[in-house]
Amino acid sequence: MFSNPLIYFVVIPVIMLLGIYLSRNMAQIRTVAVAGSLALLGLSAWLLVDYLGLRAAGADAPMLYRGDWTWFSAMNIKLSVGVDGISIAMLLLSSIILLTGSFASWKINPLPKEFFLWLILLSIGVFGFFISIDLFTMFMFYEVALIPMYLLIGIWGTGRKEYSAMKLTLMLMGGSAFLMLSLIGIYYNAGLHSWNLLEIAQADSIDHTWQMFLFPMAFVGFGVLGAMFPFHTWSPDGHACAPTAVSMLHAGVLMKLGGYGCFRVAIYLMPYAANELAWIFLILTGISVVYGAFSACVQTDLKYINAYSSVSHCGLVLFAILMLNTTAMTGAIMQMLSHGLMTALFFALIGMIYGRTHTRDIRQMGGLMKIMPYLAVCYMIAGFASLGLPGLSGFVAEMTIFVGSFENTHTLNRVFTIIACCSIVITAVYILRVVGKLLLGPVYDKHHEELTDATWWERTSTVTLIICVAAIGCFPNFFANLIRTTFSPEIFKVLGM
Amino acid sequence: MDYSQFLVMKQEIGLLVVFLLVFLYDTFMSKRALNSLQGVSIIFFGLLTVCGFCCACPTATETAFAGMYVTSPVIACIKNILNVGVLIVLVQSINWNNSEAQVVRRGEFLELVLVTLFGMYLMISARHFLLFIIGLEAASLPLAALVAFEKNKYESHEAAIKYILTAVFSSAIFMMGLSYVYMLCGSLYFGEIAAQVATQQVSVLLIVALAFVVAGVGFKLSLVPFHLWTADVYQGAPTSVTSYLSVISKGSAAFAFLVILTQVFGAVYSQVWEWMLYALIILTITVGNLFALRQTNMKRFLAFSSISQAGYIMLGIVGNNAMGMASLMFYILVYIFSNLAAFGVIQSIENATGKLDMTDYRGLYKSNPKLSFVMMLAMFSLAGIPPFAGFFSKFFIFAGALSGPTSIALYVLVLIALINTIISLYYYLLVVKAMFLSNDEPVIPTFKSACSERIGMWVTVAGIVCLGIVSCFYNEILTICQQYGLLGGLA
Amino acid sequence: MEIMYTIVALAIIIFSILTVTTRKILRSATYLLFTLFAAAIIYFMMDYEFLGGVQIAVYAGGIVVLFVFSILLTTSPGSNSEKLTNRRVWWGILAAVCTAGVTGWALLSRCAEIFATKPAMADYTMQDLGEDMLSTGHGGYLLPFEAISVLLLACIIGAVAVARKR
Amino acid sequence: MEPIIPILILCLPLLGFLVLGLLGPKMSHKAAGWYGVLSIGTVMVLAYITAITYFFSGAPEFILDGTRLQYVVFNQDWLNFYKDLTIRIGFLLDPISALMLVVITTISFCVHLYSLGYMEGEKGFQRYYAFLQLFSFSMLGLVVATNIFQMYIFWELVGASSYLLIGFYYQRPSAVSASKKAFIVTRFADLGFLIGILILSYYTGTFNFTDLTGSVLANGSSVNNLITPGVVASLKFGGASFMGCSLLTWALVLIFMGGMGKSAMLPLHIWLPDAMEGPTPVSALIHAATMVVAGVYLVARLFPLYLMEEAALLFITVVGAITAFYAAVVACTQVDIKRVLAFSTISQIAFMMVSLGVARPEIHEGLGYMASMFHLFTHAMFKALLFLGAGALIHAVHSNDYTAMGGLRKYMPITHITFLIGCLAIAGIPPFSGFFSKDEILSACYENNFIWGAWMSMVAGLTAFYMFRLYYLIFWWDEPDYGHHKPHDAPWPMSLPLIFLALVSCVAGFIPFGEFVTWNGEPYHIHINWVGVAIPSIVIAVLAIALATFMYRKKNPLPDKVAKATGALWTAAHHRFYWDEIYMFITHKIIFNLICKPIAWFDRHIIDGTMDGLAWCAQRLSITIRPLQSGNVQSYVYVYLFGALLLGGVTAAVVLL
Amino acid sequence: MEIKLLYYLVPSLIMFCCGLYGFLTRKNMIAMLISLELMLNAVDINFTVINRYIFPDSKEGMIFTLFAIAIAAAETALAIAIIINLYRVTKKVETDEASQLKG
Repeated sequence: MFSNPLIYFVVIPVIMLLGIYLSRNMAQIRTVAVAGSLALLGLSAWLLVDYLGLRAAGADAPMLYRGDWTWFSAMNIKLSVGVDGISIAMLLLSSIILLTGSFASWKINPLPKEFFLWLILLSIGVFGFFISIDLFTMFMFYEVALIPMYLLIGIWGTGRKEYSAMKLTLMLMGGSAFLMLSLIGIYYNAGLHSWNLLEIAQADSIDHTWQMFLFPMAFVGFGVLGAMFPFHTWSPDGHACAPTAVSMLHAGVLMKLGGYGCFRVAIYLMPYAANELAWIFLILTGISVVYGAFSACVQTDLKYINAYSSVSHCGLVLFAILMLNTTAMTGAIMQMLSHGLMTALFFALIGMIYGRTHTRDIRQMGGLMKIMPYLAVCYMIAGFASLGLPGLSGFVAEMTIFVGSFENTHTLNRVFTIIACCSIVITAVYILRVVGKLLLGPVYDKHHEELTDATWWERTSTVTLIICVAAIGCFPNFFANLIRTTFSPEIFKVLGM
Repeated sequence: MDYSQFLVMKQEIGLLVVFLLVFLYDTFMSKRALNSLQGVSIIFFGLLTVCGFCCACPTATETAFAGMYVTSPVIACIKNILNVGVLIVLVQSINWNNSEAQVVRRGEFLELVLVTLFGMYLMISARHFLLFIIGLEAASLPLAALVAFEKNKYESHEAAIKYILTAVFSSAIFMMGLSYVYMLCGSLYFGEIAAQVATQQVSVLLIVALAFVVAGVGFKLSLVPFHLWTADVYQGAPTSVTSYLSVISKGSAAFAFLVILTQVFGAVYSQVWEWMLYALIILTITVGNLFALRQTNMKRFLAFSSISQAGYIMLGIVGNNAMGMASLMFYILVYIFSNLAAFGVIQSIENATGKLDMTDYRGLYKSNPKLSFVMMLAMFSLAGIPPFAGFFSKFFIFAGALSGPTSIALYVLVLIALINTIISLYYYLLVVKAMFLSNDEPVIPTFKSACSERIGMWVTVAGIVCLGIVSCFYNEILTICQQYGLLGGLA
Repeated sequence: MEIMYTIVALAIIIFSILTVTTRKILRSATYLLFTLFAAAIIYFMMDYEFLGGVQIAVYAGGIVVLFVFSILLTTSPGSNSEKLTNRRVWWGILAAVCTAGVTGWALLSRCAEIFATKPAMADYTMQDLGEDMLSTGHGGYLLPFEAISVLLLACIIGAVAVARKR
Repeated sequence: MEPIIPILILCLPLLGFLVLGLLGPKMSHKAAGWYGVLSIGTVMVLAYITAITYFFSGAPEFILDGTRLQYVVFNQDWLNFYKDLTIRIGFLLDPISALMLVVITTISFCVHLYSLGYMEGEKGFQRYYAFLQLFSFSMLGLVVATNIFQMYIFWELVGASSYLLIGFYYQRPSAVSASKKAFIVTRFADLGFLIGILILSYYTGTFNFTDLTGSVLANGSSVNNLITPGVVASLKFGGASFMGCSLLTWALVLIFMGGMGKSAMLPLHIWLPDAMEGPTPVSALIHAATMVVAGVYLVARLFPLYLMEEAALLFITVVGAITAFYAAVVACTQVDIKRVLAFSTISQIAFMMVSLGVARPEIHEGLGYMASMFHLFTHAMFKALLFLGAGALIHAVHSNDYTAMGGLRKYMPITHITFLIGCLAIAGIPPFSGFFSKDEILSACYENNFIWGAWMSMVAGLTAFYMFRLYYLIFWWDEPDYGHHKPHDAPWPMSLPLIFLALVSCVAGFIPFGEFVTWNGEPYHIHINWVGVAIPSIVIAVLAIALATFMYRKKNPLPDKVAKATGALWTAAHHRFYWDEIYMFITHKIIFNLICKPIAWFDRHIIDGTMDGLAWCAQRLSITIRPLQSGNVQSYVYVYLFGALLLGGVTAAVVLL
Repeated sequence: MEIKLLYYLVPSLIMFCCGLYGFLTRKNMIAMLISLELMLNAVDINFTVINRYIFPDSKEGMIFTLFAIAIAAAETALAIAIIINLYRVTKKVETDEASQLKG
């Protein structure tokens, strides 16, 4: 079991949990957190290299590093792990954000120990989810990732934290309720006595009528986490109230679980229904894209702006997935990566700004560029990434999505593609609005002039993220190929593509 | 006159022996020796529990008294599960029993607990309604006395009155139903009734009789609408008794319910009681949740939570197969640990400070981090949050419910149950919120809970953490259920 | 036989109603006693003499006496309980009628059984009863017999524990 | 051709941006400035080498049988979508890209040099140079794009660097809002561009210009400047149409929309006047010479495609003609000298657009195309000259308004002379460069349709008028009180570019442009139609100048009288025909207040309200059923009993009835 | 007139319903218990007559009744003990009084 590298994505966090539990002071906690996340980052980087090597050497199984360990033998539930390019990309993303999140919560207060314990529990869920290919295990990790949010927001949050934490938890759990039913339904209706994704997908034995019933549930279940309209309202409140690292991890990684799940479970296992019912969700996600962007235009709280922006961007992820072709899906995964990184950057910066000015209302700030140029420049870069400036990650992802979406010739798809394209303008509007009000212009509050610029740990955190954002933006083909090679033909055989 | 048949009933006999030993010890030993009464009883009972797992466990389905009594690995398994629960309850109650007001009655407490457990054994093993009734009464009547144990508390008496009056009423209804079943089938042996039910046409009389029987057992299980006593009794009863009532009594009743419905009326499953069960489950879960939403007394809160949990337990019966049965048993097992963890904390706090209200729990994490941690685990497990055992039991109970022939109605039922988990999560989180999120100064001062209580909590926490992740428990249960099943059917 | 039946049936009905309607609780206990006697007579008519005997001994002799004692203990003798409100009465009647209705409807669905006439029965002596009680085979009740002893013991312990002063 | 020089052309500015951006704060102003100048200087030299190699080496890869070819120096895959749909980052050499390389690097170098003096001592000097380098990089990348998506990428980058440079004085709210406006308006236009690309690429299956426009690679197999039938078929999209126009038309018009945004065509022109909030050298570089002609360049790049859809070309012509006239009229009434120049720029670019729009090979062998490119070239030089001159003036008097100037010819002779040369060039007075290029444009217009010719001649007259109005108001008119610090000529880093550009403006007209740049690569011999076009237009220009002289040479009340006499027209023109107000109304009143706010409200109150409402319902329901738990055991039993009866009764009824 | 099974079942049902009525309406707990006895007795009668009329060969109904009587006795004893216990605390045996636990 421990010869499989993937298992260490869960083992390392568990060891981290133990280490933090035994830590006696802040320094030790930080050491454990940073060392652990570095180890995870190293592991995922190594995995990436090794994976590419294996693929180059001709390994053509849909998933590599497969491992199956029977868990509940009677139900044939296994701890099945395996990764393809998509999962590796996600693992990489998660470990980067965990690392930067640890830096971003360098001075977390109060209860630092508990904070990191919960944060790492959350990351166990995330990592576990991405390496699992057993529906049950996947779902379990999925839920593991959800619940620490409640405490993380509730204890360390700001504002209406209790309300938001509750709302977030309940809505996400509501989604997972649908999901659970759908997964059990898939298990029974596939008739394979197996929870293994690959086997179920290969057999494609779920009755079509049942697919039509189970697919919406699975999609909505994951879609809630992907902030699909109209189930997105947890996102603004939740993100606004969450502490920095949690916002980062949640928006950066957790929301990706939604998109990933929609793809891996809903569409992968029920292609027939996906084809038949895509239009419904296409409309919803298309609305998300524009709706989130428009909503962001009038918000005044930085985190709300970013949360609505996430609704828009994540909407684009789901939107692209529903286009059911390789290009759009590649774009979707790239958008996940891109949005994960840049939204984490955003939230990190917002947290840092908030830590200094103690307000997130853009009407009460201004001219920060003069006071804290480093943070302001980073914010601007994040903004540019968000509005899709070439050379940063947002652009390549969105373009791939648009080109891929346009590939789909249905009129409805075309119309919604064009509507979704409009989001690039609206995004520019709200991003520049914030940049203009917050960073540029004269200094609004004289008291702000004494504030300091970023500290070294804040710089570490932001620089890491910016480098990643730029790396994807400058060398997209590497990531696109990593993802695209993953779409083995069998995924699309039923879709006729 | 083959009296050796008694030997089949190893677990019952063992329990009676423990009961008698405790009884004799309590009656005849000196005052000083009585100080170790609880220790001795727990050791005895512990031995019995251990025996239940190794030597007293039947290896195949065995019947005695012409099929009036049956035991099988499955039945032994559920009994073992109950034993474990009772053991924890006993350990948790040590501190309370040593309190000044209670010390004179601790012998009775132990004896009544053991004897009610005996009743539950009979309920589970009975394959004849007379024996079943006796078991049912033995499991509920002494409990009424237990509920009334808190002498100097008015609530305790009121609770006992409510409990015994409804209990007797429900047994009257139950027996009324039974008399009609007897009229239809001419026998009280489960097997013979089942054979008759299978051959006869479904008649109104059967349905009404079945409804009465369901009501009678549903009362013990506190299914809505037969549940109204639950909250009052749980609130009024001493906490140890409440925890006993909420897990052991409920667990045994759930299994007995399963036995009656599947073994006796299995033939009219899809015609009659499947639909009854749907209605009851939806009502139970929903109403339990809705009431739990606004409770502030912790015991009352857990009472309503346990009502909705009963609804989930019922989902195991809906499957009407071995998978469902295994899920039900596993659910009971996990539920025992989760609920006992919660009650362990409540009890510990109650014994130390007398506080029971949720508002008193505000800021508990600051003064008693470990207690609040245990409480949180219990709440998460009850809510079905992984990686705690509750998640697994919930998942399996849903999987069990859907394991039968697929029908949309079943999916809708499960969906409603799932949506209800959100409401339940809400109120479980309220407790967590009070303990962790509140910025108020803690009401409850820092205190050190008694050793026994701590042991109890450790055991329950270990259960909450391990029962799910360590797969052998569920695997074992499911294997047994699939291999042996109950008497006939369900294999 | 018919006359006997008529009297008994009327007695059961009338005394039952009186039991639950009289405002003096002690009378209520008394009417209960009469009802129980009537039931005992039915048992005799069914040729279950032992059962009739038990009915009279346990119920009439034990339970009713218990009731009387407890009534005397908890209420001042001769005091009427206050008159029931109409709402309460009508709800009670509604519940009773509904129950009767549903059960009656159910009973009527089984015409074959309910219009059966009394068949002949083999003699059932005390010895048979004793053997049944101690037999372990089909139709033997050794196990319930033992079990109920435990139940009774438990109830004694419970009652003692409850009734104990402190 | 070795790719090393092209790569350096692209990389040096990028490197400059990174170095100045990251290490800038640690550098002294001088070091940063000179680094920038040297970097761009090197690039200029390299670009000249490249252009000269392309035009004059005569190598078979560049020219074959007298036809100039498109040559892809390198083409690196950047992002593959599907099949052949790949974004590549490459370097395409052909007449127009070589031309643009020269123009961009020259102007950029001038501006870099000029800024050494102009921006001296400014806070953020290093940042300024970093952004200039970024802009140069993006613009160079745009013009050498081998495929439409690469063009789009750099198109966006150019927009962003323009945003950064307009907002250079970020503490000034007007600069911030101007930069925002510029970005958002061009973004909106880019939306059209993007959708156009999507349509075009989906149906043709390629992004590559060489495939799209049918010209062939030098190392390709066939020498064929016409579009292959297969491509035509795929381009017509099998007759697919949308709202009465073929999809190709839609695609081309949408792509042109991107050009309209960048080139500030009506109605997307509103950002350009505001963009003058940026430092003046930036205006010279970006908003006069290079970025704003990207739209023209885009159309020129796809010209063979546009030729296939007359409707799209007509659309371009109409938009261009209207814009040219509109901008010229507005320019007559502006006070801010940079605004005048900005509207002049809009008008001149519109000239180029019209020229492209009227170009028809079958009528005049692509004269329009050539003229457009020629004008692009000359306009870049003299407009940069004018802007830099304006910068020198502003530098001297610290104001943008001509009201603060007057009589400056005495104080700033170099600026005066160079500015005058610029004015003569733009007015179309021979032998200055503007005359030649404008003459070609007018010829092309007349040859297409007399109406276009007459219309554009009128605009040319207006041009001469407003430019000399500006000239006189600055250098003659009445001298305001300059106080102790009399204005004086700028230091040499600023004067040098002025002189250089003035020289270029004088001689550029004599370049045999048609030999180098034509739509199909075959040389075109320029011949000036003196009688039909040149003489009349010179006459018109001279008349217009005379009128301007009459009105503005000396301070007199005539201009005010004219303004009063024309009343509403004057006011409207002065307010730029209220375009900004209309946009304000649409964006704020309609989009912001009628879309965004209601959506936000809807989200908070309806969507969120539903979720909260569900919770509220549960709570209400919970309170509603509370009486069930009355505490009275008899009421419990009622519920129990009725529950049991209903359970039995209803089940019986359902099962058996 | 032949005495049919129904003729016994109907009085027993009436007895049961009377007990029900009493249990639901009486305020005194002991009166409620008395009503409960009526219900239990009705069940006993049912068992007995059904046994005698339909299944005369088996003794199950009769023996069930026998046990039921014992159970009823135990129940009553315990219930009365608890009632008296309550009486000692509150000096009341009315159900309306004992309704403080609610909600």
